[in-house]
Amino acid sequence: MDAEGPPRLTRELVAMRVAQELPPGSVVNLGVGLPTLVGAFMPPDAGILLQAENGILGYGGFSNEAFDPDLINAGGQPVRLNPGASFFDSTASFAMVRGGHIDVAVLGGLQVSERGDLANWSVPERGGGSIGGAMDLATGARQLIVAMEHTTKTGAARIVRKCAYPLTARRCVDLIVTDLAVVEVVAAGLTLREIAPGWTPEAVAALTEAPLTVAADVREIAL
Amino acid sequence: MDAEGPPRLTRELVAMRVAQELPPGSVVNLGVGLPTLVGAFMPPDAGILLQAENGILGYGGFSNEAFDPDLINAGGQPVRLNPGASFFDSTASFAMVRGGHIDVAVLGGLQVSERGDLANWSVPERGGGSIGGAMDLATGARQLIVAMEHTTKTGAARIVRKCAYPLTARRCVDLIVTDLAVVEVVAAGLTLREIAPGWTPEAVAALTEAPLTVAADVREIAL
Amino acid sequence: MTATVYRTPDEALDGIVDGARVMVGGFVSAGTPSNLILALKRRGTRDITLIANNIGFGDKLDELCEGRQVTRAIATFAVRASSARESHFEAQYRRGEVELELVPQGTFAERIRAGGAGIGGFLTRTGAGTQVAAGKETVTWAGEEWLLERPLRADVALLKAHRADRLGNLSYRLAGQNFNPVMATAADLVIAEVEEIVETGAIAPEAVDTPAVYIDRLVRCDPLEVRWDGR
Amino acid sequence: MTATVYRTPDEALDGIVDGARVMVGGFVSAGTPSNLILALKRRGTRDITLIANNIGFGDKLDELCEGRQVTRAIATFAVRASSARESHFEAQYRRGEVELELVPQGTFAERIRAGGAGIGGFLTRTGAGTQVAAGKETVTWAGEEWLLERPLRADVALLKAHRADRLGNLSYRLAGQNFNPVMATAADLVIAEVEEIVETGAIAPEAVDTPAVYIDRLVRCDPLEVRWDGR
Repeated sequence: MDAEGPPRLTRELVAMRVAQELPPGSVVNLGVGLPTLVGAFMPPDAGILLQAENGILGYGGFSNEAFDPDLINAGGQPVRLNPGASFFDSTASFAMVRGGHIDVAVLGGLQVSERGDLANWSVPERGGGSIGGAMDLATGARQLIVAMEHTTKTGAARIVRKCAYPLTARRCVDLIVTDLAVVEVVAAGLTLREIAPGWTPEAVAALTEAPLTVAADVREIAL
Repeated sequence: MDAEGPPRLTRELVAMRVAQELPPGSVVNLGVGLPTLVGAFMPPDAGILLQAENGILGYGGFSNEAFDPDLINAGGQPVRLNPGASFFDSTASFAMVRGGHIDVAVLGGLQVSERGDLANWSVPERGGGSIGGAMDLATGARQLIVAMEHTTKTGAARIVRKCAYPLTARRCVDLIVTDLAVVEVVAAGLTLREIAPGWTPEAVAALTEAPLTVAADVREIAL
Repeated sequence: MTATVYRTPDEALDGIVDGARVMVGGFVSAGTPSNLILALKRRGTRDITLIANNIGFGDKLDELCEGRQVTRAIATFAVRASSARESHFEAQYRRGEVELELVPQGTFAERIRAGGAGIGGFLTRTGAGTQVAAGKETVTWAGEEWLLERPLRADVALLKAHRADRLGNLSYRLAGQNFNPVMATAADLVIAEVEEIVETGAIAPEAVDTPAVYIDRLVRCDPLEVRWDGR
Repeated sequence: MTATVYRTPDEALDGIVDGARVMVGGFVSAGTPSNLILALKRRGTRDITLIANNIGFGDKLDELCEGRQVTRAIATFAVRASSARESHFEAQYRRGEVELELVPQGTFAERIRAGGAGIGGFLTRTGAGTQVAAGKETVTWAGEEWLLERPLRADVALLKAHRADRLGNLSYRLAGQNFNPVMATAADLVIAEVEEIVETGAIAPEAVDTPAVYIDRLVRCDPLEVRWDGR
């Protein structure tokens, strides 16, 4: 239990919750960092195809075999292939991304605004950050889930009225899954759908800068 | 000998003359009709790679084997493959054409203007014509040779001041090889470089609407 | 989503409605989905906008025109300069009964790619200063004149590949690719006719030409003999 | 023109001059021409504009920066958000000693494709409303905002493939393609490092990923062990 309330979900539990969102048979791209963990929690027979923007469709979990430099995901990690996998070059990969052929992208986040803007690539005061495939994925995926911690290490809200950090894309986020809550982005703003065990909607709202509408059927995150 | 002068070159001889223009190791696209004949006259060891815009690099002569519907050139004719051939789709093929990776294209012509405009796809009074790959080839190839008859069946000049037929591309033609002459398109206009055996520069000029500058070293077409 | 395998080309066309925009892969005889084209003829779908490289040059598409199923075509070659022997399409075109948008072949391929790849338009020098430029935005850049060409998509794409696995991965043989891989990306419903359907995983990952994500329906058919006689 | 086979990566770089724009293929450890990169380091070429997906993430490109050979970079990831352990490139970037144009990865790939394919620009929604849009023409079409992105070319491209034939056809293995095939189309001089050179014709025509027309020089090298530790 931290200073601010009951225990928060671990990164693995956030990843498990995200995995529940992936429809059977869907084509999914998992960003680097926390989203990568989602791959470990996908239902085995759901026929979900993982796309890596460096040019793989249909990779599986991480490989424990001898490292093959030519068989990595977009985070540089060695991966296995599932039956039916295919390889292609970067132009074909981003044609797939940009053209709306990825059903769900899961990206990490620094900030999400009340209208679904995402900032996830740069912290200006640290003088850096890189874009990689994030802007194309945020723009091109049919559904975008952001998986992130609800607050910064210093306790500042990451779900904000307006992103202070440089944007990845505007109005792109559909669902936010944090270590405290599941928040849906709808036309009217943000709806609080689920909360971590032991937390109240009020306690979550207190750590959220953007206004949250509490869903009538708000419930505890179930895994 | 026709009504207007000594015999003209046959289509095969025009094709032979065009073949002389192809540098060793060059990548060449041959259009439908007369240009297709050029393939039969290429020096065997020059390492010329023929590109067919339907997606082949490195095809050889026509095939006499059983017809394979999947192994045709852009004119629909069955072809053989040379060692080192490759296949690709139409987007890759026209990336090659448009991107300047074809050294020489040989196209048929209806009219060529004194500044090198080409009209080769439509005869409006016949109510038809199709573009196919001609506009991309005329625009994208590094060098464009037009192989055509010097005059129409009714004796009208095909090398004109200004094309009356719909254009394929502007200022695209580098060399015109006809059954009467070899004409180079230069910044100043048209230069008559070679003439068919038995013809005089004056006789060729009389069948040419656009002004011709006779090269100082004008000579007979040698095959 | 795993591709659905249909028993017959007729069943594979389920749901195609009058007025549909239909892309058809193939280049003359190569990679042409003749079984699906003939099924579309049997289906009797009308008011079709046909998007295909060629119509009536060794393909079966002219048979659709014979039954007046095609109202509008977007193609790169469909009408001969000489009218010695007219196709049904040509005859209807010359009588003004069918609309034709002739597109340079590279622009045709690239517009379909744009439609499938989330590209809102592209600049090409091809067609500048010709009839093709009519009505299009022209820009000067880097000392050259460029046409702004727009993406092309369809409701349905009919494709031909050599092999498919059950997931929907396709591989083509020889020059059978042409417009098939790009059309696979640019239609809401993508139906492929193949000579063989193998188990998922039986096509090596490096040999997959069209990834399974693009394919909705598969049907196994013996290829029909198709050949253009050059006229 | 048949590709020329060189004995060493150092000889294969003959003619590259200071100030060159150099594209380098590869994605982290996959398909990265490490032997050619180290040869470029030994060569001491300076004032390089480096066009590569990543710099300092399991590649050898940071070694070029160590020797201050790179003046300007166009990349998709080159600077970490956190600076726990800086690459030479990052340190120089933060000190303002090297210029960086960060490009979204799909836009990066597509700009290079445009450079090789004779496309004068294209419209993408990627980057609209972000820092990436700064200084770019923005157009509204089909109810969306699009950026006009321009082609990207280089003087030299350094590539890595698995096999080549003597003519210059290339084939890649696994996820080794990434930016190599497209960079092959967009530079004036294209040099490929390969693990094996076989006789012309030994790569099946369907297995050729990069047709020989794009390749000028080949050199056979054992691949260097390269791995990103994730930091």
